[in-house]
Amino acid sequence: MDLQSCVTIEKEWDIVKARQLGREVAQEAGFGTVDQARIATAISELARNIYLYTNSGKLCFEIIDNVEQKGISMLSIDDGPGIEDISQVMEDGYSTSGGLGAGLPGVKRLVDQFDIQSEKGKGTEIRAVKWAR
Amino acid sequence: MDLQSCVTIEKEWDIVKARQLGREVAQEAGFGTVDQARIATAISELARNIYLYTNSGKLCFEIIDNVEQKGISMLSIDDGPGIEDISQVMEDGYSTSGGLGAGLPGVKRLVDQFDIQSEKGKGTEIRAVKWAR
Amino acid sequence: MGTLKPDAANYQSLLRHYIAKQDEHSLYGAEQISKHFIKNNVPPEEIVNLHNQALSALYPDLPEHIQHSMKFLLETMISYGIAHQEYHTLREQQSEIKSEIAVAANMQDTLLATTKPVIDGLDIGAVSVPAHQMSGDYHHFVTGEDGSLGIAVADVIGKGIPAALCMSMIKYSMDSLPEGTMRPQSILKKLNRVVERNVDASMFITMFYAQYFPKSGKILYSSAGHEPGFYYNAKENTFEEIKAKGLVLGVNPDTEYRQYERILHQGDMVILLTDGVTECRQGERFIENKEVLDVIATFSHLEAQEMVNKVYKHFERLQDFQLRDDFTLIVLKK
Amino acid sequence: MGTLKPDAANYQSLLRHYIAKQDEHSLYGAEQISKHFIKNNVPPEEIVNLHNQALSALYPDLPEHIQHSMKFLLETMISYGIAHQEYHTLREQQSEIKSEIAVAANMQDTLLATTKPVIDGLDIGAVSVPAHQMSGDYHHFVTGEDGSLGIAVADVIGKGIPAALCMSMIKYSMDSLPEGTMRPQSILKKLNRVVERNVDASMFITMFYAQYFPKSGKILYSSAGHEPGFYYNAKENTFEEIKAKGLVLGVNPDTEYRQYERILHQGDMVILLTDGVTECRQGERFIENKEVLDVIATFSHLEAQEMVNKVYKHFERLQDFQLRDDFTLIVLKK
Ligand SMILES: [Mn+2]
Ligand SMILES: [Mn+2]
Ligand SMILES: [Mn+2]
Ligand SMILES: [Mn+2]
Repeated sequence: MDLQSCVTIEKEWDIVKARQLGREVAQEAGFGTVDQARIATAISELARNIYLYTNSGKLCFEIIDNVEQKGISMLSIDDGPGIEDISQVMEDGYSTSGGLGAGLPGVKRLVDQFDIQSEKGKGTEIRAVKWAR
Repeated sequence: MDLQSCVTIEKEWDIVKARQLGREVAQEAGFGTVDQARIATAISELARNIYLYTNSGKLCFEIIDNVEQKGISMLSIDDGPGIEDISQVMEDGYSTSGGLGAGLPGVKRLVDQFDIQSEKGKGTEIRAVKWAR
Repeated sequence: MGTLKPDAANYQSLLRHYIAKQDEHSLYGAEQISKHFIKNNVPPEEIVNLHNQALSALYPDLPEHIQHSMKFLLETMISYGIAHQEYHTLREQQSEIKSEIAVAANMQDTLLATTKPVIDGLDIGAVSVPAHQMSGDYHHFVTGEDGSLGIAVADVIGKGIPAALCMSMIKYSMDSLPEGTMRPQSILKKLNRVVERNVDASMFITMFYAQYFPKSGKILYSSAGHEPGFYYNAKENTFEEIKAKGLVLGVNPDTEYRQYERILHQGDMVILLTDGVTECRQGERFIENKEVLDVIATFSHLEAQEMVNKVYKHFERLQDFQLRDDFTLIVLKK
Repeated sequence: MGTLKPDAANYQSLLRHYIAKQDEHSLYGAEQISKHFIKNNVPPEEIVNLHNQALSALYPDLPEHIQHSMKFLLETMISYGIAHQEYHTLREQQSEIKSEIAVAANMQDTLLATTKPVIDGLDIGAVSVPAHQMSGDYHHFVTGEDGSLGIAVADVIGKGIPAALCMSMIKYSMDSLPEGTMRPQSILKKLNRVVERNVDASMFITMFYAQYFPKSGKILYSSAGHEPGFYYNAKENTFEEIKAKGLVLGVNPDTEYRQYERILHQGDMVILLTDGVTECRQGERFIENKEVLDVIATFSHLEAQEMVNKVYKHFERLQDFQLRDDFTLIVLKK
């Protein structure tokens, strides 16, 4: 396990900081240009959710280096209102940001593993993993 | 009205010829690069239908020059088996070529006007018009 | 995406060719490649990436600013890539749901199947066509133990799946009634309670129930807010509306229904229908009742079944082959 | 697409900035632009075109081969553009059909609503969640005049709209049964006939019916090919499968059902479910019965309702929040 790096998300500018850090970690983990861009887009989406819907939260990145494969883990933790109906949020077309083709289903499409835990009133924790090919 | 130019479609190479002629006419009518590419793609689709499903047919192009607007008319005429259920063929996802995002609904999306007439056993006539912006 | 490697070589050679000749053939090749990619679920950012790689291979001294610009373009494509993947998912879901509805429509056909009884001295014709795949119209024939013929015609407010679901309720409730021994007013009263109990207030059902006694030629009927049918008086060669008052099903559990009666004479006709017939629209215009009767009269010399078929075909064409509402028409000719 | 002009200026300035600095902020801007374009239904070829124009504006002496290459790239994007427009159409259609199904699902909720009865000395928990919007699972509580509690759990083969349509039949048939005075085996026998008559042979329904007598603690039950539930023996702290044989509903009109009985003691539990619980899949792997019981055991100290909620949440997460089948779980704790 490598060291873990985090960015606290408070203002919109922090989204850019998180993207930058995530991209650096991704580069270090050996991802190519396209996947770096995908990772940055996933990070945008996660960070934007924290920025828009919670008081505070952070994004943490980590290189995963197994014997078989190398990848990046993105962890999003917030103490926001939580998601009541996770299935609904994960449905295509149901995007809290009201935009098209984005939201958490978009993040899920960009990565290889996606796990979300949320408790009402306590916050949400999302872990997304992408493997370098 | 300008003169009308036609390409008879018999072999796959004729698809390229039709694209070329159509693109020239489109350029003359004042279409930009993107619309020229769209017109070429529409022509591919129409020509391919003739090539795949009929014995013979042709594509004819014409510049339309009204007082208000200028555009291109693409006319596809064949003496093939005809289309029995036009509503079905015009449905998204029902593509005779089995591919994605193509077929006649794709042509319709690429142009501004689209009209189709077909009689079983007698053939099909499709007229597509695109206006230069 | 394991197919990308040979495609990369293909892309590069087509691109080189195009840059050298600027020919249509290479552009046709570009189109074919992209269709092939779409078929294989390759998102658009992969094309841009392929392009960048091909450029770098063809021009090892590609200026840095061009390289940077292409990285920027790539970044804009990622969201399109997500949308493109969603597009594939949507296509799959769409075809799933279409076949799901087809299965349900099939079930409904089985469910609502009713046999036109053969009755001496009465010629019966019936046609019922849904506007969408599933119907919110219902009609049913009941042969009573007392030799009477019951005819139910109903219309659920709305169309499509919700209406169909509601319709199945009428079917099962009718099934649980004692075989043809109840009178129209009691049947409506009973169904009204079922509907009131099971369906929320925004949904309601109109229904016409008639019971015909072949021996006496008497017909009893009651209506729950249903579109009035017509009575044809053969002797006077006139049509007249069958007026019957009654609240729609499902509003008030205590509704009582009035029952009317009439005697049919030789050559008389009873025409029952849903508003899909009388509210046919031609373009933006609703047709008039008189027009409906004119059309019916035109075909009234035919056998009852042929007659309703012809009337249906007339209105189907009038509406450009796209019914706006479920269409049900029943004719009884004595 | 009238909004493209200011976007073009925006794109060009962002691109220039990025080429100069290669900063993350510009790339974030690229992403925002592209999301904005997608929202406004701008197809991807327009982005490539915008890019080409920006490049030409920034570098008036852009080499010809680069210009040609970009025209080639543009050509590949047209088919993606068609797919992208189809994507927008699909989204609209999808949302239309979803709202139609939502209305139907709402009706179904009203229809299948059942009240968990309050019974002294019995703690009841029930959760039923459809995989899609409409459910093909059914459960119902019946309080009999003799003080007994009837519990019906059923599963229509398949999911979605057809299953829901079929489900409503069970509901109406149950409604027409005399209030809670019939025994499990007679209820299944009666329902079997209704199903057999109304649904074609390819469709069938499994059902478990239990009747509990609070005074004696006795429970009677019969099964029509339904997924077996579990019995928890408090004294020995063991789970055991509730075995009950019986043909699924709708196959043979003359089927007779066996009836079983058992006495519940203090602390015992009865767990009824549909195969949506036991056939949960994690990825490609079906979970084992033992795992289901482990999860149930983990939460068995809780109140019955909280217990079933927690078990559901566990399996919802295990299945990545996308149920593959309707999920119904009922727990009775004495
Ligand atoms: Mn209706
Ligand atoms: Mn109607
Ligand atoms: Mn089922
Ligand atoms: Mn099931």
